[in-house]
Amino acid sequence: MKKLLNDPADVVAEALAGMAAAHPDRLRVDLEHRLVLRAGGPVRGKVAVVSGGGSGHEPLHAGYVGLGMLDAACCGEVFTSPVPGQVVAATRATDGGAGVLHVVKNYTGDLLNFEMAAEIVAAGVDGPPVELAHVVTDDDVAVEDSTWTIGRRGVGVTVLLEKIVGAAAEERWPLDRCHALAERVNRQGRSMAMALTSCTVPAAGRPTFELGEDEMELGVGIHGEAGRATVPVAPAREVAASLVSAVRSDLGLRRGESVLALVNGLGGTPLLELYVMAHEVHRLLAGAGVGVARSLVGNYVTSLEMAGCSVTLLRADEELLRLYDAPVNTPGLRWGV
Amino acid sequence: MKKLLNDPADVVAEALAGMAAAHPDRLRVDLEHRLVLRAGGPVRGKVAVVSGGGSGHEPLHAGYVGLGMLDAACCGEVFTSPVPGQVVAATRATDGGAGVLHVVKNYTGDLLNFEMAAEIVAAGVDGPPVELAHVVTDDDVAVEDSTWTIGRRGVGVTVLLEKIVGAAAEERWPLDRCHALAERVNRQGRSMAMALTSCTVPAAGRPTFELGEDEMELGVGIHGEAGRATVPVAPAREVAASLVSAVRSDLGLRRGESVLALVNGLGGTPLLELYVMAHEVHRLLAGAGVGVARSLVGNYVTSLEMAGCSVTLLRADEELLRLYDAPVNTPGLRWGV
Amino acid sequence: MADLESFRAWVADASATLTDQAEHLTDLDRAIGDGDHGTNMARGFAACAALDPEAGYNGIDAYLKMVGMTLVSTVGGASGPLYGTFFLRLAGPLAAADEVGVHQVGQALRAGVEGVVARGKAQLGDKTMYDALAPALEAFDEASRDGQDLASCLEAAALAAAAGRDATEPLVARKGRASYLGERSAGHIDPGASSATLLIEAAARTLV
Amino acid sequence: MADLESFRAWVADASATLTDQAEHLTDLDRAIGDGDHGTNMARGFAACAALDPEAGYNGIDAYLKMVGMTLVSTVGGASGPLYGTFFLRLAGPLAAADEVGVHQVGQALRAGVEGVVARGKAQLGDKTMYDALAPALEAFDEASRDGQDLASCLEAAALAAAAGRDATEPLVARKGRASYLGERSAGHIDPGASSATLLIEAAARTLV
Ligand SMILES: Nc1ncnc2c1ncn2[C@@H]1O[C@H](COP(=O)(O)OP(=O)(O)O)[C@@H](O)[C@H]1O
Ligand SMILES: Nc1ncnc2c1ncn2[C@@H]1O[C@H](COP(=O)(O)OP(=O)(O)O)[C@@H](O)[C@H]1O
Ligand SMILES: [Mg+2]
Ligand SMILES: [Mg+2]
Ligand SMILES: [Mg+2]
Ligand SMILES: [Mg+2]
Repeated sequence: MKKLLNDPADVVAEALAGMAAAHPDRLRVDLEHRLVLRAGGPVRGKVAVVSGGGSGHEPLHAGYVGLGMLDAACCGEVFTSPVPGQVVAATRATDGGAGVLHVVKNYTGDLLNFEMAAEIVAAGVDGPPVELAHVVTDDDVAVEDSTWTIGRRGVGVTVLLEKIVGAAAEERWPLDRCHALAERVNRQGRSMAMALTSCTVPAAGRPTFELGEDEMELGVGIHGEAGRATVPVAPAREVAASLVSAVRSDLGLRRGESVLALVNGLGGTPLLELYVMAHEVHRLLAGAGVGVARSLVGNYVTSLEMAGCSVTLLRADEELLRLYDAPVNTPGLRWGV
Repeated sequence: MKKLLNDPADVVAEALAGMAAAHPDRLRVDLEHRLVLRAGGPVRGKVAVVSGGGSGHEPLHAGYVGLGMLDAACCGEVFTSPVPGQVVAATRATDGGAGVLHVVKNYTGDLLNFEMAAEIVAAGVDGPPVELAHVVTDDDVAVEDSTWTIGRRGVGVTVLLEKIVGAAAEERWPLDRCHALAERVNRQGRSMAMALTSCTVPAAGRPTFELGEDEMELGVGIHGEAGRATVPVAPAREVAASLVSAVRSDLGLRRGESVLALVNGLGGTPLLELYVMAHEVHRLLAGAGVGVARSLVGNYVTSLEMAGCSVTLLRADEELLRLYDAPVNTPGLRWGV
Repeated sequence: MADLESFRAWVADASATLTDQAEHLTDLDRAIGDGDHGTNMARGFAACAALDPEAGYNGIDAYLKMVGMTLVSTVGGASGPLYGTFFLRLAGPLAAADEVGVHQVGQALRAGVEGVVARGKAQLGDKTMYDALAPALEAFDEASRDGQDLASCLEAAALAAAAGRDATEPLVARKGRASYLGERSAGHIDPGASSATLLIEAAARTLV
Repeated sequence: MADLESFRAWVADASATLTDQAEHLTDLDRAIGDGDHGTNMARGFAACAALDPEAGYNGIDAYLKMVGMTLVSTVGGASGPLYGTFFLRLAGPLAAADEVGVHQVGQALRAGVEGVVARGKAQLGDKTMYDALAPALEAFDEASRDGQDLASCLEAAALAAAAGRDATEPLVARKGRASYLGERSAGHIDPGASSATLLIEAAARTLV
């Protein structure tokens, strides 16, 4: 394992210290609880949007803290969900009196830890009551959906949701409306990913999974969870066709509809290749009569240094586009300010 | 070689098509000449800032076209400089009557091709005369400087220069002042890089250089040119110390001065690790009594999927900071709009 | 009869065992999860084993609550809240006791396992830690009804847990990260069922 | 005497040879450069070989200018402008001639090589294509002064180019990308000196 770090056990703490040093104007880092917070403290009267999860997916979530997006991110160990104490601390540190929305990706660990945190806050032992709501993102169509299982993983839609709901919170939407909007964004979006290589968790020291020199993993998860199938490497146009058709059909996209499209790198794929993929994705959507209202190309939800990409499509409408276009000022996403 | 592309010969053209599709509001792509241009066409009365070079360093340069930065980028084959025809076309397409500044990284190929382009434009055979100037960036301290050789490579300072001079041009500084400013930025900045892995040029199909499992390359170039030395892999704090001390001493930074610091990923290193490096870089500078006025952490000048990073320090002053802070709206760098 | 010292010995034994088996558990998790179960468990139990014996928890129940809270705040992932809840709930039936026997340990175990179900909603055959814990509880109860002593009951529980763990191998996961794999999760032993077995085995060695 | 057909044969031969040797040249460039010299040269000369023979260039000089322009616009990198300039300058001394002999070819070669120097500022021993071109020109001139015919002069030039190429191996580069390597550039043959030798060798086979 070759990585730019010191002791693998310290990687998250040191990266957070680096974020604090690099963005002192915008971010405040609580190293004890491993939280990234807005520099300004809680915003009175605004719903606070709090997310978190395992580290290693940067810029998700810590890089999305700031005006127009998150109020705090709880950073777990690499690929390990944060613990309830972190979520409780984030919730208390960001509440501006209008309640807190937890954005949780659908992994058992994240669900249970956020749930315990919510119980602790609700119990009110450590502070005044806080109005809470939570949304669970589960947009990964690589996983079969079923009421018998935990269901689908939360991936790329999480970024778009944090952006859009963050904007609504900035407009002082009340908690129930923010919550309903978040549920709607999650319902309207789907994703699928593929990997050319594995990644290596620093503490583990070796690759999470094995792939042959001519193989790729279709439907991979952002922690290196195996996907739908290991298949031979294919040209970008075929890879794009697999991803787009899986997402499009699951979403039931029809001719004449339009989407926000996210062509996302998993960390180790050059931007040059992501734009080749973007070209194919746009071509395929045009061919299907689906318009692309907004487009993001780059590393937004990563899996350490994994090579590969994901495609997220979010059915667009006027409200979502307006909120998406609203100002945002975070290290990972910025416009309008 | 596992990559997300179709025919390796088409990778640049297809990536440019992807950029056009992804950023139709801001960019226009001339596929014939492989140029990325601002959507709005030439800006009357403004000096046009034109850059370019081999592809594979994205977001440099194509991702820096837009308000407040470049007017056009000329995109060569992967790691191969553009040809004069491209530079001529870009120059003619962006001239708004106030002249054109060419930003060239110090590689023989780039120098010669931009020079021939300048001769062609000066000859005026294909159009009216255009006032031209050029700046050559040569900030890589890994290479020994000498009047007997071509000198140092242009790397990270190029991004900061394009940002700062782009802002001056936006303020309608005349060509000679833009040019002098560009020379000054180049003089005030230095960089050094290291790599944990090689990268693979699509057309070549195999890694540019070899590194053992326990080796890293100190002073590597952005095309995988070998550096100062191949050395054993070291912890982030030692890597940072090597890079910072080389840059700092070459720049002659003294206690009490302050810098713009760029901790740049070469493409394959996760953001988590870049922030660990940023932590070390800030710590080292603080220890040396050097302030960090502005900080950038991320993939800004890449070398395809190479794992590794570079550190660029630019001696700060009021004028540079003001121009750096001015609005910029490009796919790769955006604030203030 | 088990006293506070026994429970502390249990946690110490569990910590040593989990550290020892961390790599094995992580390998199991790498096959059908994300390769952190061993690291997570070893980190959490090391923190529990390091709890200051003088730190003011008077009685078994207070100690177990402290262990539960420590697991919740150090393990992370799915197993942190699940094992945390397990230990928090264990405490209930043991309130205010200085020494506990078969009957109380049986009640505590039931409360703990029910806590895991309440938290994780797993059913038998979902390929989770519950597939080791449920048969362990059943075997304990049966041995207890047969009038066996605490050591024998826990030994029976440990054997049943191991059998339950082994029986997870052919299963298709329906809960936890392994469920994303669908059919491809079959053919691997569940890491949580393995760590649960290690915990019960440690109890059989120490809660006597 | 060489006519337009001879020059076209030269370019065709060069294109075939460079395509054939592309991998070798790229390997040389990978050692002390960026691993694209073979690809660059093969791409550029293939474009020249594909120039439409009917495309209105009347005469050798027009043809060579066309080749030069094509190289400039298709090769890229350092070698594009250098070889482009070489061919553009070759054309000068051959203006308006239908057939050219030793004397004119010698003048053209000198103009071409001077163009490379004017463009690239290389000196002898900098470890560049000039280290093959300069001795080639010298050998040509000497053979020409000795009264040898065009074929013999070009053969002498080719031998000298090859010797110049081989002599680049121990040199420390002072120009081009290899110069970044400093001392580490020694021990490798310069890719541009190799491609220059291939070009002169192709001329010796065709310009007769
Ligand atoms: N809903 C659940 N109920 C009970 N146990 C579960 C549940 N989900 C997961 N587990 C257990 O957790 C184990 C994985 O733990 P761990 O690897 O530490 O967490 P994560 O999956 O978050 O990385 C699984 O092997 C399984 O036994
Ligand atoms: N200043 C120069 N003068 C003459 N030849 C040069 C000069 N700089 C580089 N070269 C030649 O160019 C060759 C490299 O060409 P190529 O690989 O195509 O370009 P690049 O270095 O831009 O990738 C070198 O081997 C050298 O012979
Ligand atoms: Mg985990
Ligand atoms: Mg090159
Ligand atoms: Mg796990
Ligand atoms: Mg080269």
